[in-house]
Amino acid sequence: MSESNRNSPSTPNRATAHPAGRSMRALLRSRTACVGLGLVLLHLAVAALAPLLTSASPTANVPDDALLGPGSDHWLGTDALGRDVLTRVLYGGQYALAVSFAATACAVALGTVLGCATALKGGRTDGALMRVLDAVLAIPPILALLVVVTVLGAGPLVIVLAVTLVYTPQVVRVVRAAALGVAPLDYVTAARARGERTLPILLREVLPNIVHVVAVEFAMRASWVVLLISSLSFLGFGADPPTPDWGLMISENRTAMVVLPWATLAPIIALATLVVGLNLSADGLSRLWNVDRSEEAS
Amino acid sequence: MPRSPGDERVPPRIRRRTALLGGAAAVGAAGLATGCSRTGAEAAPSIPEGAATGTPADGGVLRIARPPASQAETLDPADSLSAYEYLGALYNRLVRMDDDGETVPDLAAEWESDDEGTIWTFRLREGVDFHDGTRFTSADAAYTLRRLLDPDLASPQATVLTPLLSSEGVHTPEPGVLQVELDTPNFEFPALLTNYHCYVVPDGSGDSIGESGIGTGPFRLEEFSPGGRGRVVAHDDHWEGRPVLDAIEMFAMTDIQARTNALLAGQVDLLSQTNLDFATARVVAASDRATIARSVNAQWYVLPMLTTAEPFTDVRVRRAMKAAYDPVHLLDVALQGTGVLGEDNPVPPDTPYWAEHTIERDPDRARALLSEAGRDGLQVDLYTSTYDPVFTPMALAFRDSVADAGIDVRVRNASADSYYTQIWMQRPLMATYWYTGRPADQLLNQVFRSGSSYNETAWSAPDFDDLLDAARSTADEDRRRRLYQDAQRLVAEEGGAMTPMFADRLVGLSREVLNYHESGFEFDYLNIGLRP
Amino acid sequence: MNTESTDPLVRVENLSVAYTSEGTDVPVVRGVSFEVAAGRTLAVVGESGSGKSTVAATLLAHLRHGSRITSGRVELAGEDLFGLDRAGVRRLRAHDVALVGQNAGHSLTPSMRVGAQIEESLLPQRLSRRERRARVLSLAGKVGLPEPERLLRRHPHQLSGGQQQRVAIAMALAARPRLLVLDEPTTSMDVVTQARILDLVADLSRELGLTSILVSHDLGVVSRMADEALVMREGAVVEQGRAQQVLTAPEHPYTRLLLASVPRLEDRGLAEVDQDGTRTVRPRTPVPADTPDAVSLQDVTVDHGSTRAVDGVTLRLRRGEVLALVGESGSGKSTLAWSLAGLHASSGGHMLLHGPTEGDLAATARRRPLDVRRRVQLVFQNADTSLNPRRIVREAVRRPLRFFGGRSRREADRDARTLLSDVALDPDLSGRLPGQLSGGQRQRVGIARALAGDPQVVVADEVTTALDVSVQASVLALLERLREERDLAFVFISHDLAVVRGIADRVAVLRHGRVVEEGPVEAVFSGPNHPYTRSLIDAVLDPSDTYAPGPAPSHRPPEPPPDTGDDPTWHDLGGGHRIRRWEETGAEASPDT
Amino acid sequence: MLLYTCRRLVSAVLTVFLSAVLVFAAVQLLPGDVATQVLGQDATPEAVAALRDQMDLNRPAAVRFLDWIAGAVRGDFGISPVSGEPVADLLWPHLRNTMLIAVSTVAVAVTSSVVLGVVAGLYRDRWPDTLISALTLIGMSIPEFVMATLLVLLLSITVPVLPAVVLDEATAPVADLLPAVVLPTIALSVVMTAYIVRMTRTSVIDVMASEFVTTARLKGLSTPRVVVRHALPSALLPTLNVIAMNVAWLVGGVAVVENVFNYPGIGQLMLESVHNRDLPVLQAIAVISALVYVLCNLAADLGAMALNPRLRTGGGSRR
Repeated sequence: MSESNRNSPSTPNRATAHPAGRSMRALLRSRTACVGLGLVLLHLAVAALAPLLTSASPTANVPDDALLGPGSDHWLGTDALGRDVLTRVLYGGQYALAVSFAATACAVALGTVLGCATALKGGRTDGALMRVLDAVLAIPPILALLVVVTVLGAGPLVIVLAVTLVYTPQVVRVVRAAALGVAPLDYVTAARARGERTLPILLREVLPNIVHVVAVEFAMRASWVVLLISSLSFLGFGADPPTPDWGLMISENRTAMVVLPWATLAPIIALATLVVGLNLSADGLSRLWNVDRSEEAS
Repeated sequence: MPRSPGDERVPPRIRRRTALLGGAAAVGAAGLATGCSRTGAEAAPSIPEGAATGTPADGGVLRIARPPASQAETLDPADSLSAYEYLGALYNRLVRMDDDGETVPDLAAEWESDDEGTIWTFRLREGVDFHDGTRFTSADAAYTLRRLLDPDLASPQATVLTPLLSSEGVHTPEPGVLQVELDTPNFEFPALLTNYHCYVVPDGSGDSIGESGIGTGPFRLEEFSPGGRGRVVAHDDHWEGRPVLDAIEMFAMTDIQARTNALLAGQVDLLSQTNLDFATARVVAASDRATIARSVNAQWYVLPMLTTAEPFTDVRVRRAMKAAYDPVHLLDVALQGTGVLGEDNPVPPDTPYWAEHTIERDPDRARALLSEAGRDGLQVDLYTSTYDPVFTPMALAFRDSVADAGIDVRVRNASADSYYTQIWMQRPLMATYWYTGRPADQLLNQVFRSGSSYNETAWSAPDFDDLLDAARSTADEDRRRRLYQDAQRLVAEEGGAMTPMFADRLVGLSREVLNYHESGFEFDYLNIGLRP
Repeated sequence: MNTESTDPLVRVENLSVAYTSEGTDVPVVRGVSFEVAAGRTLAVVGESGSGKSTVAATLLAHLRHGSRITSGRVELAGEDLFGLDRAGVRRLRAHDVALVGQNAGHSLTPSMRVGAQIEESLLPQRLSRRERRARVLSLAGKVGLPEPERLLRRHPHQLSGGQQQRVAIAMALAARPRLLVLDEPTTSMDVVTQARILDLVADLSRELGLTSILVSHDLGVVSRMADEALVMREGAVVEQGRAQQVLTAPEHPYTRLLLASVPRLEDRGLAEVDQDGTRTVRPRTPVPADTPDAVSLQDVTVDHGSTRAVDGVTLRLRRGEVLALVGESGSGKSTLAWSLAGLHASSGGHMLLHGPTEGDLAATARRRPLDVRRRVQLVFQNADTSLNPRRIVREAVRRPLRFFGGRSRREADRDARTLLSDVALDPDLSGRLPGQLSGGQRQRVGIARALAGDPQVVVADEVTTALDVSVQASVLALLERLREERDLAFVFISHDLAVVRGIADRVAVLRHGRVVEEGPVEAVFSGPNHPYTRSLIDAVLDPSDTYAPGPAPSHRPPEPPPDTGDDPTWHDLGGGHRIRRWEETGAEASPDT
Repeated sequence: MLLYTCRRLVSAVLTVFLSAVLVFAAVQLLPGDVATQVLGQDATPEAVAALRDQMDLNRPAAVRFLDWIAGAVRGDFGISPVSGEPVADLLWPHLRNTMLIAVSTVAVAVTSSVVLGVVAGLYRDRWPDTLISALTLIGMSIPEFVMATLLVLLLSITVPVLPAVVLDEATAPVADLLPAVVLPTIALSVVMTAYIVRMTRTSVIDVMASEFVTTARLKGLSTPRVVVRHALPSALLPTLNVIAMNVAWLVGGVAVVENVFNYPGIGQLMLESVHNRDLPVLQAIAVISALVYVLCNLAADLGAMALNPRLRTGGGSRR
């Protein structure tokens, strides 16, 4: 039997606070989540404000300035086309964030809808869908991605589509597991006993209770997508030059790393901190909300 | 400045799955060369002009990293998927091309034509044996030539030779003499035989040559696996004398970055068919294991406009594009000066038949031309790839410089491996290059003549074709030169190819390598060696 | 170690424990002191959150992660347990103190065979392998595990709950401890199993002369087992003394309240408990015989896949009547209730709703007409999971109001407040989330939600099981009031016969999906009974009973009922009391295999 | 147990079959005629028709699928139109090479990550945990191509102890490839270890907080015994899945690392085939990867059965 006062209703500060304020405060108390979300927000801010942070153009080729080391004009030096490395790194988040977040959002949204629906529906539909998704999961994501991108060309929209295609099944699995955890609970049963339809049950009873799972899933998935998209850029399937994109920059400059370390290291650091931020967010949030992440294997 | 003549190159190998994505990247070659001294925080190590020379050690094994032509590559010289690096080591041609672009003897000691330029007689070198010990005779030479003409074999060189002769015209009056009777007069015929598809193989060896690699060259085959590794060893009885090296090992690597890393890590000694970008070249030159050798004007870069695709069907648009871009900017950004301007003429400067010609950059004229063509604010996609590290910088610099003329270029990156199957001759505008080292006649016929298989701009101009025909059948050298020069001007002014520059190839090689010499398609396998 | 018999074996002095949460210390135990003499049994009694398990754990030198001792000391035979080094703590646990936890299903390692787990406890005794085996076997015999050779090779999940607890006891005894700590050892068991396990522990303690500390919230268990008792509330001791004294003549008002709240078998109606602990039993007014039916069931069967959960049940429920369904888990009582509420389709028989609104209840909720659906409402067992944690109380009640009644949002809000005050909840709580309410409050919200449909019949599924006794009493009183005010018929499902005794008008005992006995509450509790019913009644522990130290009270043999009528299935005892005929075999009443 | 294993086997076969159907269907949907792709722009219509005939493109898709799957079961995946060789001849050596990396990576990653995960879980919130968690976070955040590039720079170029790239072709003897396996293994192990450590840590913490581990501790057992005998079997259960997923990922997803090292594995073959639109090879890779994925999951399930007796006896919970 539970001995602690942790859930005791008499603890005063809990009883009076507004729910939203409460979760905000809880969030602020979780250092992991704070640092993580802070990093992500910082990246978002830098990407959005890049034009204000630097006056240099991220794409102008200045042959006379090629391959400079760090100096007062170019804090992180220039690349082989004479472009300012710092400027390109600052702008670089725009592509990575926009594409990754759009792709993640699509995959998570679609996966959530499918996952909830199949969990509630159950029975043969669920069985069939899960079987098909299993088969999709069995195909290596990178292969599917490469094929889609080769066939349709490497535009941002195509990448969003391809990532959605590849990651939706995995989101479905996680969300379905979470929804299955909620579906047999008595408040859902109560709604079913009232004879409510599936959609209202989903929206009113199930979704609010797995929203935290979805949020953690989003953060986690986004970190994978950021890496995946940078890999695609690295393999030459990502952004078109001269787009300032971290993966592309790493790929463009890595050979010269010995003589020009910052042109490669700066985008690596930018990429890594974003991924660290997303991972910490996922960690912090899941610990805060007690999300079971064992389904996340994929 | 030495010039690089030569024969032909890349497109024949269209189906290769070469290279590297992953790899290298945009970036230009840079400045260290003449006139470009940067005062940046990082002074670049200078790039040596040529390879080290000296007296090499006796023997030794040279390791070459090479891009495979395909997983199905072969040692058959006539095949479109021939493994280029092996050919020069294993075989000889009747004739080859020297550094000045002149045709010089190889297995043919001397040759002459009748006055019409129709009947050519080659007197063959005596006492030459194939690796299997059989004696080389005119039968082998005739067999080689007839094979090239065989439509079933579909050799790329067939498209050049077939209009000139048929296999009935190949005669072997005696074992030491080969006689060729052309269908149409051609005073440039021997030059066409310097092509690397024209290596001589033993009579009747067609079915086995792809694997046996039996030739008369300085090395004989020990091992070869398509798309993989292989090894050739010195042929002691080579007619020019034994080569310096004991053996050469060849490693196929598609990724340009992988090749570079292999060189830097000391796993290989030479990167074949690999033009390093300037930044990488600096890294290599700075390494204590490897260095750079330049092959001057080894390739010309080109932005072919497909004249059969909108909007380049209109000659005004083509002229506008040519007037709009600034080749100096391209040369600076993409090559950092390690090359010379091309002036939209693909024939290398200072080679025989080269036409001097300049094109003025004039954005206003470009605008006017576009407006005349009803193409104000032209928008085009320019395809590029990491196939060659210069493509993307060149494309970006092009994009910069045509902006003044109101042309909006979108650079699209395409996969390197399928670049020559999916993009080349398919997309209206892309970046590509050719190796210099092919005779002007072959170049102009193969790349610009109506209907020719490598006519990458799909340009069709009867007056141009007529000029070429006239030049070939003209016995008088000066007159012939003028005709060829007229043809070049036509290409520059009306054709679809924008040729901004000729570039030096920056070849990565080990500091242990001595006497590396390569120009055009001629690689000196005989004298290359290792430091004692 | 000092083993002088005059000294108490256990001495706890002014013990305070706190845990740190988000930077602040939260006290869990405040200044607790007690002593236990060798050979005696001390019961630590309290409701949830009283700190009783924390105190018990300190005797094994164990604190929960994040907790610490803020003052005081815990001694075993004069040795300060929290002054021990690591090796000392291991020695203590391996030799001197052993624990039997609440839920053996969770406290046995799932991946190890139970024999190995018992044997592990013998390791410190440096026996040969053969000796250990022999000891394990004898221990297994001692705790009454049938077929020990076979059972010991099983994994925990292959044993029944009772067997698991026997294994846990064997494991504890293996160390030959001087002190046995029993933390709610029978809480998760049904009454019959509980009785057997308690008998076993009592016998062994006596036989081995063990000193025990028993933690329990169940005063009946305490009265059965303890020599001395200590009552805790919110971390502090409110009363301590000899068990009999504490249970029969409590001094502290809280103890009195606690005792008064315990429903008793001899109550002839529902006890009303005042804050000061006085209890008044209001005798039940019988429902007039001519009251029309609210629900009638005829040969109802319900299947779960291929297993038949409910097998031909015929019952009727009159308006304003409380019908109790009694049985162990797996008896089919919950399944039947859920079928009534429209959550399972029945597979045979008839289920009809009578009264102002009539309808067929054989269909699942979604297929019932809205007006039928609203007339049968369900209250859930577990108040923690019956409310959506993300929706505030008002929304939980408002939703059915709007769904069934088509009220506007404002009307629904107003009615929700009214309903909340009807279930004696402060309407100001309506803006809270369920997590901010106590268990009792949550259960009231659940009841209010059920009332929102304006039902004729309420199905209450173990609604008080998870509640502390004092809260249970008030919830029962609420249900009784609602029944009177609204003329509601209740199907009240419970395994606790003492609760049933107070609230029900009629009782139906289910076993393996069949009704084995049915009748008015008076008749059933006075007998004669089906042997199964009898075993359930006998297993009820009453805190005011005094149990002689010695063998457990022998179960009364089932009295053969006077043979009435010639129904081949039923003995009809008149007055609606009937008993299913049974075979005279011992198997009938032994669930603990 | 046998029944369960059989059921899992059947479902595994079904999944692979479904994947094959999906892959085949997807390939049919690709724009562009394979024959034209192969022959190039200048192909004569007759040549295209002949190749279509040779490649059986004129028969209905369903028939071709059945033929193909029948061949695949026998290990015959058809002929690669690009290289003209049997797909199987290309596939097996590459698969073998990737398995070399995969097996060594799994061996390294699983051992190190289980050890590290257990240490982190046991020393929760103390310095070993903080250190391990920080390292895994970094490991997860650096893309494997960066890790690979850095390793080459460090261990091949600056200090030339290991080969930077693989010079051998796919069919080289295993012994020749071994030195080349080291760097890819390190690069992949770092990433894989990071993921497994995190899962192990979480599950160790959960299990260590469970009642049965507390009970074992309160029995006075030594910590190693508690960890190894009581906690680990349960703690490793969720880890098994992660390991299985990672192994599957290794086979399908090492393309990037193989690319950096020029390693002749399945990833490299995949990249080449994507570029050349060598569809038969791609189909074969997809199906083989699906098979590996399914086998890994099967192995994980069987492993779970070994660790969890409840699964072994058909899951009958009688509480």
